[in-house]
Amino acid sequence: MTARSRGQLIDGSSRFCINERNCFSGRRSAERDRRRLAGDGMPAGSGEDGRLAAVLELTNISKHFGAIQAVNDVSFSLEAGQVVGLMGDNGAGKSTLVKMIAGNFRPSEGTMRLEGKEIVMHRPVEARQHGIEIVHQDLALCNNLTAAANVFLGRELRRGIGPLKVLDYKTMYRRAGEIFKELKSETRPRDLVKQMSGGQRQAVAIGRTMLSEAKIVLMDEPTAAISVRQVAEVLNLIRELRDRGIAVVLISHRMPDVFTVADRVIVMRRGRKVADKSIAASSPEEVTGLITGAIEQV
Amino acid sequence: MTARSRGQLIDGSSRFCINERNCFSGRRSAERDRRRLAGDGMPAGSGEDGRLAAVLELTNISKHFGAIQAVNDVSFSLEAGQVVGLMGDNGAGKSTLVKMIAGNFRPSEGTMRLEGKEIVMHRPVEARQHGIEIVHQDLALCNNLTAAANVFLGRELRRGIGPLKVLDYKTMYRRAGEIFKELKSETRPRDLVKQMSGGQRQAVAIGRTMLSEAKIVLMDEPTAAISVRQVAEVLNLIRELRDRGIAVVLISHRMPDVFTVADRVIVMRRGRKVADKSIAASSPEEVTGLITGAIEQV
Amino acid sequence: MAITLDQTIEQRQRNWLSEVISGQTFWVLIAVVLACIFLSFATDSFATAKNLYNITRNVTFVAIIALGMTLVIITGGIDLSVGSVLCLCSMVLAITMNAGYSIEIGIAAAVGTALLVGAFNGVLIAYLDFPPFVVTLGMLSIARSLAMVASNNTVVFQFGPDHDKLLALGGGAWFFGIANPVLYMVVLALLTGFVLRWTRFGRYVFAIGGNEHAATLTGVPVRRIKVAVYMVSALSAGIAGIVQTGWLGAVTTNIGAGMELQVIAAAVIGGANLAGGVGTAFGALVGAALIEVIRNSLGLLGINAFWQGTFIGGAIVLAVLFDRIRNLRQSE
Amino acid sequence: MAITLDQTIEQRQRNWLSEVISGQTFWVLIAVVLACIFLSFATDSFATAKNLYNITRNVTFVAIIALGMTLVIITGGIDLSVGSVLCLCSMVLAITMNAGYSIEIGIAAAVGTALLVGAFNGVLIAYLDFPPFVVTLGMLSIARSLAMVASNNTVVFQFGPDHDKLLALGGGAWFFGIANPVLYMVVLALLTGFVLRWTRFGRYVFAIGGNEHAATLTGVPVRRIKVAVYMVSALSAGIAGIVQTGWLGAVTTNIGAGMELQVIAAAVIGGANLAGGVGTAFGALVGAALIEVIRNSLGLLGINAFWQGTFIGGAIVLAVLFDRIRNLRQSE
Amino acid sequence: AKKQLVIVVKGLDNPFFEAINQGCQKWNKENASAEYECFYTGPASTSDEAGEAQIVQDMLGKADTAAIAISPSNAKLIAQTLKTAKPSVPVMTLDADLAADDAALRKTYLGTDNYLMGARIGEYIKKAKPKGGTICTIEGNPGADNILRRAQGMRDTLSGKKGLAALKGEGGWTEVAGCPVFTNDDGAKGVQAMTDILAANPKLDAFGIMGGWPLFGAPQPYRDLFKPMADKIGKNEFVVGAADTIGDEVAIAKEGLVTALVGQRPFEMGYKAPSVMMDLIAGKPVEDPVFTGLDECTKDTVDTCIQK
Ligand SMILES: Nc1ncnc2c1ncn2[C@@H]1O[C@H](COP(=O)(O)OP(=O)(O)OP(=O)(O)O)[C@@H](O)[C@H]1O
Ligand SMILES: Nc1ncnc2c1ncn2[C@@H]1O[C@H](COP(=O)(O)OP(=O)(O)OP(=O)(O)O)[C@@H](O)[C@H]1O
Ligand SMILES: [Mg+2]
Ligand SMILES: [Mg+2]
Repeated sequence: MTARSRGQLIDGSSRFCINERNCFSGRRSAERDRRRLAGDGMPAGSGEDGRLAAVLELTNISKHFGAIQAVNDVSFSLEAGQVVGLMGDNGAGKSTLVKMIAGNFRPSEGTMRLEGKEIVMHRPVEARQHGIEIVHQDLALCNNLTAAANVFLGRELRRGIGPLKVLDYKTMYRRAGEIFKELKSETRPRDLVKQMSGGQRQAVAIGRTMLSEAKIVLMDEPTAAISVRQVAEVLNLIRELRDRGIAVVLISHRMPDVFTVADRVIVMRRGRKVADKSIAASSPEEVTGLITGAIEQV
Repeated sequence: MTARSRGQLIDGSSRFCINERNCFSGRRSAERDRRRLAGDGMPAGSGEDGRLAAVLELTNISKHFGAIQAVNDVSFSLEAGQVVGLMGDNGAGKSTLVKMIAGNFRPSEGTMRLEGKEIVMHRPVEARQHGIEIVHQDLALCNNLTAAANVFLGRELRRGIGPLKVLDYKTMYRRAGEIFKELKSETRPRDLVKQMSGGQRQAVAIGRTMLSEAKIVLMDEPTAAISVRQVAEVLNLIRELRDRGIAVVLISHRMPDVFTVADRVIVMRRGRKVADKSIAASSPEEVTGLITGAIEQV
Repeated sequence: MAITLDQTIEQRQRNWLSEVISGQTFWVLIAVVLACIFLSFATDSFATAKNLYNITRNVTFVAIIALGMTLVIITGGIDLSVGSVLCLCSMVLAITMNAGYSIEIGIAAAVGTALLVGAFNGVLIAYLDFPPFVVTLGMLSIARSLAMVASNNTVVFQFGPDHDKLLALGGGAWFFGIANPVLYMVVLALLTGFVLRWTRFGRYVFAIGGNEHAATLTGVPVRRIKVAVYMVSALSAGIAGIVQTGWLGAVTTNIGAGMELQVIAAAVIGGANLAGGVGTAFGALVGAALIEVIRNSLGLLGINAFWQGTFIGGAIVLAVLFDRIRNLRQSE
Repeated sequence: MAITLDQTIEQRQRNWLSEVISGQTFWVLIAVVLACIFLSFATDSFATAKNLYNITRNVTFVAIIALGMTLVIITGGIDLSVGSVLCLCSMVLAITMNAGYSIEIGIAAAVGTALLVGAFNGVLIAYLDFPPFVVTLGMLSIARSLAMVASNNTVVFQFGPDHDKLLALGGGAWFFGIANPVLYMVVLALLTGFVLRWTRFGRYVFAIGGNEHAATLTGVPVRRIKVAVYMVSALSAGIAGIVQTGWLGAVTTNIGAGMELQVIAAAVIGGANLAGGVGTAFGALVGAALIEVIRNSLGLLGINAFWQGTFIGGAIVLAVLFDRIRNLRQSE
Repeated sequence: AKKQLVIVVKGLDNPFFEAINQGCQKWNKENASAEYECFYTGPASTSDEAGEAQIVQDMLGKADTAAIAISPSNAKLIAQTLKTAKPSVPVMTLDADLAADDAALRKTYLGTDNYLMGARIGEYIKKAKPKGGTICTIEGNPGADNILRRAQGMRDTLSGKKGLAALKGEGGWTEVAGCPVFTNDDGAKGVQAMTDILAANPKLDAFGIMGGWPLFGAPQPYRDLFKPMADKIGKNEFVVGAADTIGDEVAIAKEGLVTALVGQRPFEMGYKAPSVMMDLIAGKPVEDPVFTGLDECTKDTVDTCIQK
């Protein structure tokens, strides 16, 4: 199955709305997920053939907030099955850039193309419908809900027949537990997120991306607060995503992480892209120089 | 000047309240800070002579939240001029432990001794009055205030004579700017914290500890979201604190940071202390083993 | 190792009982029960079938609206217009029936009015990002004014051909001698409780109150849910209006005046948090019950009219005190 | 490199002007000004000295209380008791002076009462962690009830030896023909604005509203500040009560009824955010002015009495619409 | 535009004032060609006393206003407003009057004699139970002067003494604990309170209802409450004397669920007021006060008691 057809699965799922009164946009993903749980999902690693197609192309993207130019004329493309490390100083505009890709902000200027077609997104949920998943730097958690509820937020599992569907607590708890186990994180699905430690919260946010088959996964400092052990798991997860033909953007301040897992590194400085090269052709020293400005541009 | 007499400066500053109607607790520190700004503060590096005194002693400290035993029978002591790395898996109880030292939670069991005297703290401000500073993992920022206002929160600088004192915006902006410059962080003192990037927020939180002369500085993952360049600055800052005779606790998931700057490492697992040894006698591999449980205890 | 990770993940922080005991609702319920026990001993007339019948019936109007209000409060909003909407819907029902239409048409008109008002509130709040306080305060004025216009500010007390049906609907007791309004209240409360706990809609309501931004980011249709919530709130006011009209047998343009504060108080006393994210259907009932028991006891105990306000206010504060003291103990 | 870091640090995101234009207060002010211009042309009687004198004077009572309320709202709280506190303080003043005491003693008694009530609210809210809505709703009942007890529910209209002094205080115009209450309002607004912007107290008020937990952690005396804020709120109600008594010349147990919603509306329309952390003294005045101009215009334009509520409600919503449309444009 | 004869009432939320408005509109219809028109206004809520004063000011400041009739909810406050405004147009009071020592501020009073109204209710109660008994007074808004006057009229009649604030056996009548009840003009609340009082005092002998809210605002619960007692009311073993003849009240009297109703004539007030104001403008002598009559209904007279 190519990235393309997977995309269609996501976009063209209106048939799931038949016989339903509330056909919320988030539902489709939930349906999809249920199917995956039920075992009839798409096989892993199916994306090999789409490996080199440009999934996303950004052209001359800029974003300013009042007088602040957060992102300035950035262009690059993402390819299926490739991990891109996005690095840069604090305030360089990394989060702003990925938030635009995730439909959170609209670019002040520039265009985005998803699989060749220009897209303009008005709401974050549209990005999700396009198959773009993001782990936000601020995690975007509802403190008053349980860990499991947060993982499944926007694509709850339900059971029941016809229009009367109720939340399937049991399966959600079980599935969330499995996800946390996969991440080797000691996070209790039934606990409120409010009382969780920093790393547990992060595990919940990462868990979300593991529910669906995305085309693009954006990870904004997913390893910031998590321990050595889970960092390895997250890096494994990223590799697995890549092997399934998904394009991954990893924002991180940790040089070793990026150099372990990324195929390519993009460096930003003060809103501009100052480097975009293959990991093999770069080195931590060079990247550090680019970040700090010791090296101007490559 | 020893750590002891510095403590007295903090505790015994009731004279600053004369001629003042509102003698808020936070004011004392502000006074102290003003004096420091004015150049008559205590000289840096004065703590050499206090280097080996146990500033803080924890005995059999436990904390549970309902059925969750977050910290379980932990004892250790902090010595002036020593950097202790505190490591452990997510949810191991690190934050809970330092929050107890910072007066944020009260221990369920156990005692704390500050310079030999048992202390029981009811509010965070008491810890500050005892000379304990903390950078919280969740940063504890007011989103609706500027960066400078957040740095000086609780110890605002004021000018004016007698009871009529107004906020000294200018000095606070200037001083906050200096602090950010010292941290090499591109953070604008006049901007609202709400709109700041993750690393900028962290810089603000760290900036707070640089205002006052503490006896103990607790840093809960201060480097989680900040870039390579600033990490070095924070580590430098920690070294500088140590050289001034201040005891520092550094919580971090970054092995290199801890091994660069700490003198001693304490490892926690599931609420218990499983190791407490000098850095020189340990190794990253051993610590990783302790964190994950591959090594049971040392 | 694997076993311990499994164990941790299966662990629950609090069991069912400690969950219940830690809630404000529980402690207010205790306060209500204690008050009832006290009144049963202190007066002869409290624990009589008739008085209990009256109390349970009186509680329903505030309670029904408090159910809708609870949803609004959980999303972090507020709806000040409920009292006026109750008045407007009652008036629409009364006028329609007075004009000779059947009770079905009258109820449909009233419900339609409620939904329209709720949709108006909701759209302004959700899509134009108005502060809920401002919009619903505006609607508080507007709805009552429209009720005056519609009725020419007269008392309507004749409801056309289905007059008796309407009175039976609100004033009867079809089931084991329980007043009809009480039945409606119980059914609506169960429905609300079910929706909050078991449906995706309910989950989204809590998510919006917990972190609206996060809800938007994760694809919750925040705006549609908010509109729905204000429509539910107005609908609950409309239903209360219909039932109350049947009970009272007359509609004036000042019914429901000042009710908004009572309703919000019921929800908040029952444990809903105006900051959003917290609240239960059961809590709304308990809060409303507390207010009614206090009111009832003033008459039974013969409290001096001037002092009555002090007792009501004091009791409201006292009811929450239970919960506060427990909290304070715990945090020590 | 060093220069650029310096530059960044010196940069300001928005200048003074864009700051002002981006605020709701500014747009509501525009709405008020437009309304005034329209009324000057549409009616003969709006732009007369007498009408303007009346309008400015009428606005003061709500505005003065809205100043105190703004502080409460900035901390993320709410004070529903202001109307009743106004009544209680007026009554205490009236009774004291009626009993033959001087105006100074009367005012001292009224102010003392206000501070006591505010401290009661504040202590429950800050130290026992009560929901502000519940406490102040309780006080709404209690304060009015105490006013009834104190006055035996009679009208007090004789203020003893200093009767004329009191009337001059509230009803006179000592300064360029501006009504005295307006002067008090301006002075109090300047004072509030100064406190919010330039004192540590003001800074703490904002900090508590922004993140109460963070404020506690950084050593802000959150509880004491909260108590102070509720005392200020009650005090502002007390001051308004004293001035209003001087203007009205009579006190009944009815005055100030329902005022709480008007006051909160004024603050919120003026840009205060009920979620906390945002609000200005000037905004409170602008909000109060808007409400008064609408009220005044209805009579002058001869709007049908039944429709007046619709106009008032509609205008409240419209006033905020300006700001919303700008916001919506911007976020596109 | 026509010159306006303004009527300012206590609040729009009361059907009683609406009857005044009807009278005012009828006058307008009948005098469509007159140089004046009747203009009716008031604050949204009866309890908004300061709001009424502000409206009075607005009206006095308006050029179109030729005369004004005010129904003051707070007499002293309106008196003070008039003192400071120094109106140039004639001012009269309607439905409720200013205090005696402020009488000079208005030209005349048109309306019910509220004291007399209460006294009439008292007489019906006294006639039904000459030996006295226990009674509970139901009042409206705690600050409403006209209601307080009615209550005074009733107490004075029952006790035979002047100015008692509460009856403690004078004339044989005792007010039970918890009374008077203030219902804030809320019908449902009124009936609920009456239910409670009756439950707490099963031996109660009489209710004196000073405003008709419980009857016309909540007729059905009122019926439910008193139907079981209809017999006793018929035999004068239990007495209910109530004010007003609005809405369903007369029907309730017909059913024998109230001993007597004493009603005002608000329509007549609204209809007469414009003429009186025109007389004042013209400088013609006008009586002070002009009382509108009372309609008194018992079970036997319901078909004829309302003045048409
Ligand atoms: N909503 C906003 N309004 C105004 N300015 C903003 C907003 N969001 C971000 N900025 C500013 O834009 C710049 C880029 O921020 P961004 O969050 O993209 O940085 P970043 O590269 O993610 O940094 P970090 O590594 O610290 O997370 C910063 O100067 C920040 O202050
Ligand atoms: N207020 C609280 N109520 C209930 N449980 C809590 C509370 N705070 C922390 N916990 C629980 O206590 C345990 C320890 O949490 P703590 O925050 O101390 O972990 P940590 O070592 O700091 O982890 P991290 O590295 O992820 O920050 C966790 O299981 C957490 O869920
Ligand atoms: Mg970022
Ligand atoms: Mg932690």
